[in-house]
Parts: sequence; structure tokens; C-alpha cells
Amino acid sequence: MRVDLGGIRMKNPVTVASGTFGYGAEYAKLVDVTRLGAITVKGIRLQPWPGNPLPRHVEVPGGMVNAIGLQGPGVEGFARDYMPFLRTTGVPVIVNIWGTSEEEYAEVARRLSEVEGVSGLELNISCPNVKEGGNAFGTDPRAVASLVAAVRRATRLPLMPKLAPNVPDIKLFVRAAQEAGADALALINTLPAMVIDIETRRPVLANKVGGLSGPAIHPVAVKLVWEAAQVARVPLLAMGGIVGPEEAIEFLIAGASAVAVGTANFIDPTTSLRVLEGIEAYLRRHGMNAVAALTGSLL
Amino acid sequence: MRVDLGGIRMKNPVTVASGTFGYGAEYAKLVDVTRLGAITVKGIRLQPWPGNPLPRHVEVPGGMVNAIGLQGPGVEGFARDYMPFLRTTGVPVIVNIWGTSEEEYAEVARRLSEVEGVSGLELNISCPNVKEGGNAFGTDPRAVASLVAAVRRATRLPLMPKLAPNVPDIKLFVRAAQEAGADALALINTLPAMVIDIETRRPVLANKVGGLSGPAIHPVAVKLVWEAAQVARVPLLAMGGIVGPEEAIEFLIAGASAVAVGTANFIDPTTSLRVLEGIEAYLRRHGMNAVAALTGSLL
Amino acid sequence: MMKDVTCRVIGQTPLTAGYWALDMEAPGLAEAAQPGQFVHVRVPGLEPIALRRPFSIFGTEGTTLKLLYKTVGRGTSQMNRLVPGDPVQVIGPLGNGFPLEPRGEPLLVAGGYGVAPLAFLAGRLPTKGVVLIGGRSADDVLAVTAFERLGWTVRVATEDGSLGETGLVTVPLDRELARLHEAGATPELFSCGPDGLLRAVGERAIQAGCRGWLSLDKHMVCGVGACLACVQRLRREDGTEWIGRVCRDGPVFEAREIVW
Amino acid sequence: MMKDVTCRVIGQTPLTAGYWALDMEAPGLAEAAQPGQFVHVRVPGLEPIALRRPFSIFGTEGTTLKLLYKTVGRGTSQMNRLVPGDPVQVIGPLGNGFPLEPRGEPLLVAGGYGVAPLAFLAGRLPTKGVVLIGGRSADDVLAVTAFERLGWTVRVATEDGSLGETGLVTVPLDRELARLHEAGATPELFSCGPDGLLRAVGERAIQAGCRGWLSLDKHMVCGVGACLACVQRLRREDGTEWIGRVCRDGPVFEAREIVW
Ligand SMILES: Cc1cc2nc3c(=O)[nH]c(=O)nc-3n(C[C@H](O)[C@H](O)[C@H](O)COP(=O)(O)OP(=O)(O)OC[C@H]3O[C@@H](n4cnc5c(N)ncnc54)[C@H](O)[C@@H]3O)c2cc1C
Ligand SMILES: Cc1cc2nc3c(=O)[nH]c(=O)nc-3n(C[C@H](O)[C@H](O)[C@H](O)COP(=O)(O)OP(=O)(O)OC[C@H]3O[C@@H](n4cnc5c(N)ncnc54)[C@H](O)[C@@H]3O)c2cc1C
Ligand SMILES: Cc1cc2nc3c(=O)[nH]c(=O)nc-3n(C[C@H](O)[C@H](O)[C@H](O)COP(=O)(O)O)c2cc1C
Ligand SMILES: Cc1cc2nc3c(=O)[nH]c(=O)nc-3n(C[C@H](O)[C@H](O)[C@H](O)COP(=O)(O)O)c2cc1C
Ligand code: FES
Ligand code: FES
Repeated sequence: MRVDLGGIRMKNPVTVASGTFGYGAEYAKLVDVTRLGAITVKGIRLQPWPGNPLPRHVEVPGGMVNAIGLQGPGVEGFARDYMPFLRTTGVPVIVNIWGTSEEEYAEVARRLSEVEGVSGLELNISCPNVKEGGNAFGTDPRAVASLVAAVRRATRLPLMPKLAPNVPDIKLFVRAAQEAGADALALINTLPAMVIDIETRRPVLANKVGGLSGPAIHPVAVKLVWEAAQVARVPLLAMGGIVGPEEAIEFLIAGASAVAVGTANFIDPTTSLRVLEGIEAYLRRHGMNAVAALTGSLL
Repeated sequence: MRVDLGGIRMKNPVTVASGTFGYGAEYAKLVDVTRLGAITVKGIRLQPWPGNPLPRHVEVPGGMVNAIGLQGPGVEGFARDYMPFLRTTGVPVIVNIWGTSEEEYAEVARRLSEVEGVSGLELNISCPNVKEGGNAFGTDPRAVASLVAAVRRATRLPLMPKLAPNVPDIKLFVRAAQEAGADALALINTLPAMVIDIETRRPVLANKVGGLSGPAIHPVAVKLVWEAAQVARVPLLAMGGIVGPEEAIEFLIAGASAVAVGTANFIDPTTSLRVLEGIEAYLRRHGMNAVAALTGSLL
Repeated sequence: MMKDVTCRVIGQTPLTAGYWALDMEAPGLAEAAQPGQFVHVRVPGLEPIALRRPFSIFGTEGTTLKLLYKTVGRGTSQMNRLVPGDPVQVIGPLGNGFPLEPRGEPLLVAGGYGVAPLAFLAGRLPTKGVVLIGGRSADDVLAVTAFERLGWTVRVATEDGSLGETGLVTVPLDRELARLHEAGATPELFSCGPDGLLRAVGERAIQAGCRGWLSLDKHMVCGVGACLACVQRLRREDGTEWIGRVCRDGPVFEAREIVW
Repeated sequence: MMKDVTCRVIGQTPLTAGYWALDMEAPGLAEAAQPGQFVHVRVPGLEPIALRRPFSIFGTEGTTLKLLYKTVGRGTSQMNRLVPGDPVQVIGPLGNGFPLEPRGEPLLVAGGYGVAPLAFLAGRLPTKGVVLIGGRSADDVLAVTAFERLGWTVRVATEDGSLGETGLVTVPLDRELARLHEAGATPELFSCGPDGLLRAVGERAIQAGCRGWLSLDKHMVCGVGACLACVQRLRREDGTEWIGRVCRDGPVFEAREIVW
């Protein structure tokens, strides 16, 4: 079940999606996190960041819309408060990072390179919930190329940009990112979305807009992963709407090397382990001896 | 309840979404189609078109993915076989049109201008289910501008481009379309999507990819309509995931002048009339005397 | 005349393993139904936007609508939970049924739940004949006594030999066709079942120079001809082709019409 | 020690109009529960991805977990359909409860379903005192006899005057505070209810120079501190501010901690 996600050595292809599993410790009493292929933590920038005002989420058919706004402890706070537990798990730690400038992204990467136990960086260039940074970088291939190159110069850690789904042609972004030095690619982030309270006539979220996640976006994610796989020379980490093994296996067939469970953690915290067991059973049943046999096996 | 949708005079703000209501006649025994604000028919091009092989649809959480592939009778067939019934309804007829070149779009528009009873044209530049035409036009603002201008020269009918949702910045398309002469704008079309059968390891749809519709896409549609409304100088026709009055009212508050019911017709053919009654009741309850009072009333 | 009716469940009875008969009170719909027509069912308990499911009309009795279904997935499993009194939204009757005045000796060929429209037909045809029922195993052979009670002769074939003769139903079909041929009679075939069976029956109808009425099973969305999800390539008598909608132009087509 | 337990419904009983008490068998969870803690309930019958719903623990008895809920929306309406034997997935006990060794005279202030954690607390506090229950109308006043049976004095205020005195519960609260003040006693406030009430109670605690424990009601997603949906701006003793998670760092906070 081993997977090498662009230098992140996962013992199995299942991780959790950034922002849906805290820093690992929060769910540790409900889930044996040591069984995960990797733990991906909530997005952090250089300094602590307060995130958006409340309400930060709303339930919708097939999922939820969130606008947490990347609240986080900053690099120092993360290294100090959360890495000690994460190191005890023995599981690769993928840190989701962001900034409002290329310099900030690079600086976060540089600092995290010196933090023991960090296995890879997921570059969040696709968060719809912050004014600067996030989606603004992720929807222009040249901006992606330039940002990835800048971060590349700052670190030797495996670098995995997380692509925005709200683009007409994902291939442009795949090419831009990998040519600029990405070791892997993650997709997809939430879809920009909005919910209005028709009685108050106000947006439900304080941030007005947020990101749609959950099963509602799964078919959109599969299409993007499949398209990305057609030009990707680096491994893909796929996510979006996984609630059980089936959705994860679709991603692997479409071309992903590993998968991340997001929103489903909130409903069943053991979803990631169920997904893992389901993939194992599927491989056995189909006489496949490695995840790689499934990756991109679409007929 | 009257609405002027860029020259299409609707007695109320509710129509049906192209492709989900045939040519009106199919549902006429189940729905009093004369009560609709307009009837929007399935997309047609110049000549008859066979559409895609089967399967053309698949059910997913929160909706469905379709790849009908714009099967249609062509302009002559439409005018001959379907317009006679449509004229008897007394309801404005919006014809959804497409082509594989600017010339074809323009020619379809020119011919339809001569067909009695056609009230407006919805320019489908956003169908994810045909190789040429469709989404290819809709995801480049310059292509949109050029296409709309070409069709503008060919017809005096109200012209309503239907925008693609898979773009980072819908405002560019709103501006491009209205500057090129659009009288109204429709949004959104389905989101590009894909479903894989994990036992056969094949795409479920014969066309491989299709378009996601239904409640799953509603929050995405609201966000796009709201953004579009910020720069739109022409009225907006909103659709995507309406299943009852609530979703329709969200669209109106976000900035739409009228709404279209799509996928929900398949489950409850009278959804459009329920939506209409619900909007009426809402306006009464809130002491509003026209739909325009609701349009763009987001606080 | 199609309607969208809120039916009340009268009850359901288990048939063989996995198959059920569901009776509903469907006033205005049941009375109008013809054999070969179908209904489009909004299965309660699925999410609000779940697509409707199409089912052949298994029979009617006054205002009672009878369906026969096999539990194969989400929707049919959920149907299993229906209890008397439950409301079910049903559109129907839909599509065009079988012709009720055959020119030849009626010969019915059913595969699995394909017996449903044929059992309805058997009660409405003016002359009785032979029904051939095929299935993978004994559980897939349904409505045998219903046909017999109506005066039909039933022959059964199962692939695993657990009921009737072993093998495909086309084996007794060929025997019946030979028998009718020898007797100088022209058969008229009526069939419903999986595509493979329909094709085989259609080929035989063409070969025997008789009419073969085939009821197609295509995944549907709207059920009324509006969405173009259920199309089938068809041939006109003049040889030109067109694309029909199984829900509205069918589900019953004559063998020569279908371009497989 | 939080767990994700498959509970079995024992039964539910209607209280006043719109309010229900739900008992479930929750071995391993119920025994560990402390007053002020809550559980995160996966409501059966909602779609599979529906978020969990948080509910205060109303009480425990051995392995029995008691909740008190008001039907306000989709989830709570669906909970109403639960019948004995139904399985319900429940995460708990979650959060930090009320302190059980108050320094002053305990004074409980409940608004609506805010009685739930306070009723649990009332049974665990070493000394008994006064409970003030407020609501819009008589229907919103719950658990009065439960408190009385435990030896507490109950005072009720309703906005429409349909039960107890007319007006906000802060009126009898101010009276009680004045009484304790005259008696030279230090009160210790415990409150659960809508934000407006909590704020009013908190202000009085600060004014009275006593401790005020407020249980916050914030919309939640994960319930365990992982998603940051339920944050609250808080103040440390040294005056510096931080952002806490109501689910993990609360739901009970001391009045001075909260930056409204
Ligand atoms: C005209 C017509 C008549 C039919 N008559 C009968 C009948 O009398 N008895 C009976 O048991 N079945 C009949 N079927 C098949 C029946 O519609 C399917 O078995 C049923 O829709 C399966 O639904 P599900 O949710 O259990 O399966 P799922 O596989 O969970 O359904 C997923 C989707 O695929 C569609 N689907 C799956 N299988 C079929 C199928 N074989 N045909 C059409 N759509 C399908 C469903 O409608 C749904 O949209 C008929 C189909 C057609 C088109
Ligand atoms: C710590 C805590 C303890 C609670 N204890 C109780 C209790 O003992 N009894 C009781 O009746 N209620 C309690 N609530 C409120 C209860 O969680 C909501 O009434 C319930 O979630 C409403 O769900 P719904 O699906 O019926 O409402 P809907 O409005 O349909 O729910 C939509 C979404 O909003 C959330 N939501 C709606 N109202 C609230 C609310 N007031 N608080 C939190 N989330 C909300 C739901 O969880 C859901 O995610 C408590 C809330 C918290 C945070
Ligand atoms: C509450 C919440 C918080 C999230 N926070 C982040 C984040 O900090 N960084 C990031 O890149 N993605 C974030 N995401 C996006 C997820 O990592 C994931 O890409 C998305 O939710 C799709 O997966 P899902 O449908 O399985 O949830 C967040 C998603 C949710 C629901
Ligand atoms: C079966 C089907 C066929 C469609 N055909 C067309 C079409 O011909 N032209 C077009 O512009 N949009 C077409 N659409 C898109 C709808 O008009 C609408 O934009 C979309 O479905 C979103 O609305 P909904 O979520 O309410 O269905 C089709 C959608 C469906 C589901
Ligand atoms: S199911 Fe819609 S056309 Fe047949
Ligand atoms: S609900 Fe997720 S952090 Fe509190």
C-alpha cells in the first residue's frame, strides 16, 4: 500500500484534507491517527491569523459551505504547540501553507524546512475564503508558476501546490506548477459558493462567500483529477467529497496516487480508516498488489 | 410579477431551464405551461444533431450528471415540429442555440429571427458536453465578446448568452458579453463533472464527462449570480439547483431578475409553478409589489 | 392520458427471493393503463432530488395499480419499506403499449422482471397462447400461475436448471417457433427482458417473417420525452433512420424498427 | 474521555409543546459525563453527510444518557421520529463542564433548553440554591419539578406572563442577587441560554464581583476542536486576548473570559 507522493513517503494512500482534521491531536481519541498515510494540517501562514468572523459555516444539500478564513497559530505557534504531538505519531506531516505574497509563502516554507518532522508542504493557492492570497494566486497560471518557483528556491521539502477548481482548463495549472518545480499536486479545494438567508436577506456567512465541500463536489473533483492526470508528470493527491472507499477508488482510477478525506471526518471521524480498509479490500479483490496498479487505470 | 428580461416580456419571473423541459409540449399534460413566464427550449444548432451515445446521465448525490450532447432537430425541424404548439401557449419562447463556429451561431440566430413566436435567444456558450462549441467559447472573454458581437449583427431578437460557471472571474464575462451587445445574461450552466464505475473502471457516461446539475450546484450558482450582478447592466436569468421557492428567492436577492427551474422538473414537473406561487407569497408577505423590489436586495 | 398522481400503497407481497409485487391505489391512472405502458415512481425515502424510477405496469384492477419489481439498487430497496397507506407520487400511464390485436398466434417471451408487462398483456389479448419465461435461476421465474390462470401455457427455462429446462429461453422459443411453423401458423412475438433477449427475439421475428414487439429497458430521467436521456436509434419503414425516445416513442417497438 | 458510541434509543417523552426528553443507552459515555459537557449527535434519517448536532447532557443514570431538545429545524424534527431500539451515533462527552465546587451560593439561570445542563448540574452540586428559569411563554419553562425534587428553589419568569412572573428572567435574578447581597453571601452564577441572557448574567457576575459560568451555544461542525467553526474571542487573566473553540475550550467559560 506504500505511496511516494513526490517525496512524501506514505505507508498507504490515505490522508486527511487540510482544515478538516485540525492538527491531528483533536481527533486522536476517536481515530487511530498512526494508521494514516499522512496527516495534513490546517493552513498556516507566517504569523498567527485570526480568520473570519462567525458564522463560518452553513450546511447545504450534499455538503457544507465554509469560510473559516485560515485561522492559525503561525509558523512558530504551530512548531511549538502542535509538532510535538505530530512527531509522536510517526506519520508524515504535510503542512498546508499560505501567505499574501510570494515572499511570505517562501518564508513560511524556509522556516518549516527547519522544523523537525515536517514531511512536505501543501501550497494553498486556492482558498476562496481570504481576500488576499489563496484563490487570487491559484487562478492565473503565471502567478502559480512564479509562486511555486519562489517557494522552490526556499525549501527542499516536497512541494505540493493545491490547485483551484474554478478554472476552465486545469491542465495549464498542472503544467505551470510542475515546470516550476512542484513535486506533487493536490486537488481540489472547495468551490467558491454563497448562501443567502431569504428572511434576513443577508449572506449566511459573515465573509459572504465561502467554499463548498462534501459529496456535492465529488463529480467535479473526479473530472479535474482525470484531466490533470493527462498532463501530470508528478503524483496527484485527490480530494473532494470522499465519504467512503468508492469515491476514493474513483479518484485513484482517474489518476490520483493518494487521496484525502475532508468534510466526511466531521460526520464520521473514522472515514479515513474506512476508506483505507476499503481500498485494501478492493485491491485484494481485483488481484492488484499495489496502489500504483489502480492509479490512472481508467479504461 | 412582470419582468422584462432584456426585451423578453415575461408575465412572471419563472421559466424552465433549457434541456430540462423539452419543447414545452412534453410536459404540457402535467403542467399548465401557459402559466410560465417563458418557455426555454432544448439547445438547437443549424442542422439536426444526434447528440452523444448512451448512457447520457447518471444520478449523483445532490443531483445528476448529464451528457446529452445537445441532440436536436435543427432550426428547420424546430420551427416545423415544435413552434406550432409553442405558439398556442401564448408564452414567450426562449430558444437555446449553439454552433461550432461564430458563423453557425449567427446563422441560427438569423433564421430564428424569421420564425414567428420566438421571443429571445439564449446563447449556449457553456455546454460541457460537446467537443466543439459550447464550453470552448464560454471560457475566454475575448471569444465571448467576438461571438456575441457576431450574433448581435445577425438578429434583433433579445440576446442572452448563457455563461460558463468554471471560470475564476465571472465579471470578465459579464462585461465582455454586455459590451458586445447582450440584452440579458443567463447563468449558470452545469459544472463539468465525471463519474467512474469502479467495477468496470470506465466512465459511466459514454461521453466520459458531463455536466453536474441539481441542488449540489446551487450555492455555486448563487455566488456567481451575486458576483455577476455587481457589474451587470443587463438583467440576469439565474438557474442551478432550484427545487422550491427558497432557492429561487436567493437568486433574486443575489441580483437575478428571473429564474429557471432545471433538474427539479424531472422529479416534480410542477416545480416551476410551485416556485412561482412561492415567490408571489413571499412578495406579499414582505409587502413588495414587484419582483424588481427583490432583485439585488441583498443587505 | 398521463397524470401525476399521489397513490396510496395498498400493500406489497414477496414473490420469489428479491422480487416483490406492489399494489397501490391509483385512481385516474390505473383505469387508463394499457399493457406495455409504464409508470415513473418518485420513491419515498430517497433524497428529495433523487430521480424517479420507471416500472412497467404489471396489471390493474379498477383503480388499483400493480407493479412487480426486483430489488437491485437504492431505489428498489427503499421501495421495499413501503407499507399500506404510504403516499407515493406516480406519473403514468406513460409510453405506448403493445398492440392488442395481433395478426398471428401470440407468443410471449419474458426475461426476469420482463414478465410484468407481459402478464398484463396476457389478460388483455383476445387469444391465448404460449408464454416462455427465462431467468438465471428459479427465483427469476415469476407469475407462472398468473399466466396459467389466464389460460396461457407456460414454459420455463433457467440458466442453472433450477426450474424448467436448463439453458437460455431461446431454446424453447426456437422449438415453439418450429412447432407453429410446422402447424402453418404465423406467430406474433411479444417480449420484455434484458437487451440480449430482446435482440434474440427480434432476430427470430425477422427470420420468421412475423411481427416481434419488444419492450426496451433504458435508464430514464424525465419519462415523458423531454430530456433525451433514453434515446434509441430507430429505422422507418422507408429505411431512413431517426432517434426515438424510449419513454415516449416506446417503450414497445417492432423488431424491424430497432437499429441495435 | 470522548468516544464515538452507537447508542440505542430507550425512549422519548414529550415535555411541553415542542420540547422532548430523549433517553439513550450510552455505555462508556454516560458514566464519564460531567454537567456542562455535551454530545455530538448524528441524527438518523438525515442525508449521510448531514452535520452532527450538538446537545447538552441533560442527565445520566448509569449507562443512560438523557438529552432534552427543542424541535427547531430539520435535525431536531427528525430526532422526533426516533423510537426505542433505534441506533444513534453519538460522540461524547465533549467540552469542559461547570466547576462542581462553587465558592459561593449557587444561582442557576436558564433560558429555554438551557435548563438541560443546569438540571444535570443541580444534581451534582454539593449545595442547593435557587434556579431561575426564563422563557418566552409557559412552554419554554422546563424541568421545574426536576429541580424541585433535587431540593432547589425554582423561580419562573415568562415574557408573556403565561407562567411565573411577567418579564425577563433578569428581573428575579436581580432580586435574588440583591437578597444574597443583603444576606452578605457571595453568589456564584451558572447560566445557559441565548447569548442575550448569557451576556446579562455575565455583566451581573462582574458587577457583583462573583464568578459567573456561562455555557455558550455556537453552531458547530466537528465538535472536537478541529474545524474552527465555533470560535469565541476570549481574554486571559493577564488581559491578553485569544481565540478559543467553544466545543473544546468551552462550552462553559467564566464571564470575565468572554469578549462579547
Ligand atoms: C420502461 C421500463 C420498465 C421497467 N419495468 C420494470 C419492472 O416492471 N420491474 C422492475 O423490477 N424493474 C423495471 N424496470 C427497471 C427499473 O426501472 C430499475 O430496476 C430501477 O430503476 C432500479 O432502481 P434502483 O434505484 O433500485 O437501482 P440503482 O442502480 O440504484 O439506480 C440508479 C439509477 O439507474 C437507474 N436504473 C438502474 N437500473 C435500471 C434499469 N434496469 N432500467 C432503467 N433504469 C435503471 C435508476 O432508475 C436510477 O436512476 C423498468 C425499466 C424501464 C425503463
Ligand atoms: C454546546 C451546545 C449545547 C446545546 N444543547 C442543546 C440542548 O440541550 N437542547 C436543545 O434543544 N438544543 C441544544 N443546542 C442547540 C442545538 O444544537 C440546535 O437546536 C440544533 O443543532 C438544531 O438543529 P436542527 O437541524 O433542528 O436545526 P437547523 O436550523 O435545521 O440546523 C441547521 C444547522 O444549524 C445548526 N444549528 C441550528 N441552531 C443551532 C443552535 N442553536 N446551536 C447550535 N447549532 C445550531 C445545526 O446544528 C445545523 O448544523 C445546543 C447547542 C450547543 C452548541
Ligand atoms: C472546514 C474546512 C476547512 C478547510 N480548511 C482548509 C485549509 O486550511 N487549507 C486548505 O487548503 N483547504 C482547506 N479546506 C479544503 C479541504 O482541505 C478540501 O480541499 C475540501 O474540503 C474538499 O474536500 P471534501 O469535500 O472531502 O471536504 C477546508 C475545508 C473545510 C470543510
Ligand atoms: C438533461 C439536461 C439537459 C440540458 N440541456 C441543456 C441545453 O440543451 N442547453 C443549455 O444551455 N443547458 C442545458 N442544460 C443545463 C440547464 O439548462 C441548467 O443550466 C442546469 O441544469 C442548471 O440548472 P438545474 O440545476 O436547475 O438543473 C441541461 C441540463 C440537463 C440536466
Ligand atoms: S427519459 Fe427523458 S426523454 Fe426519455
Ligand atoms: S466545532 Fe469544530 S472547532 Fe468547534
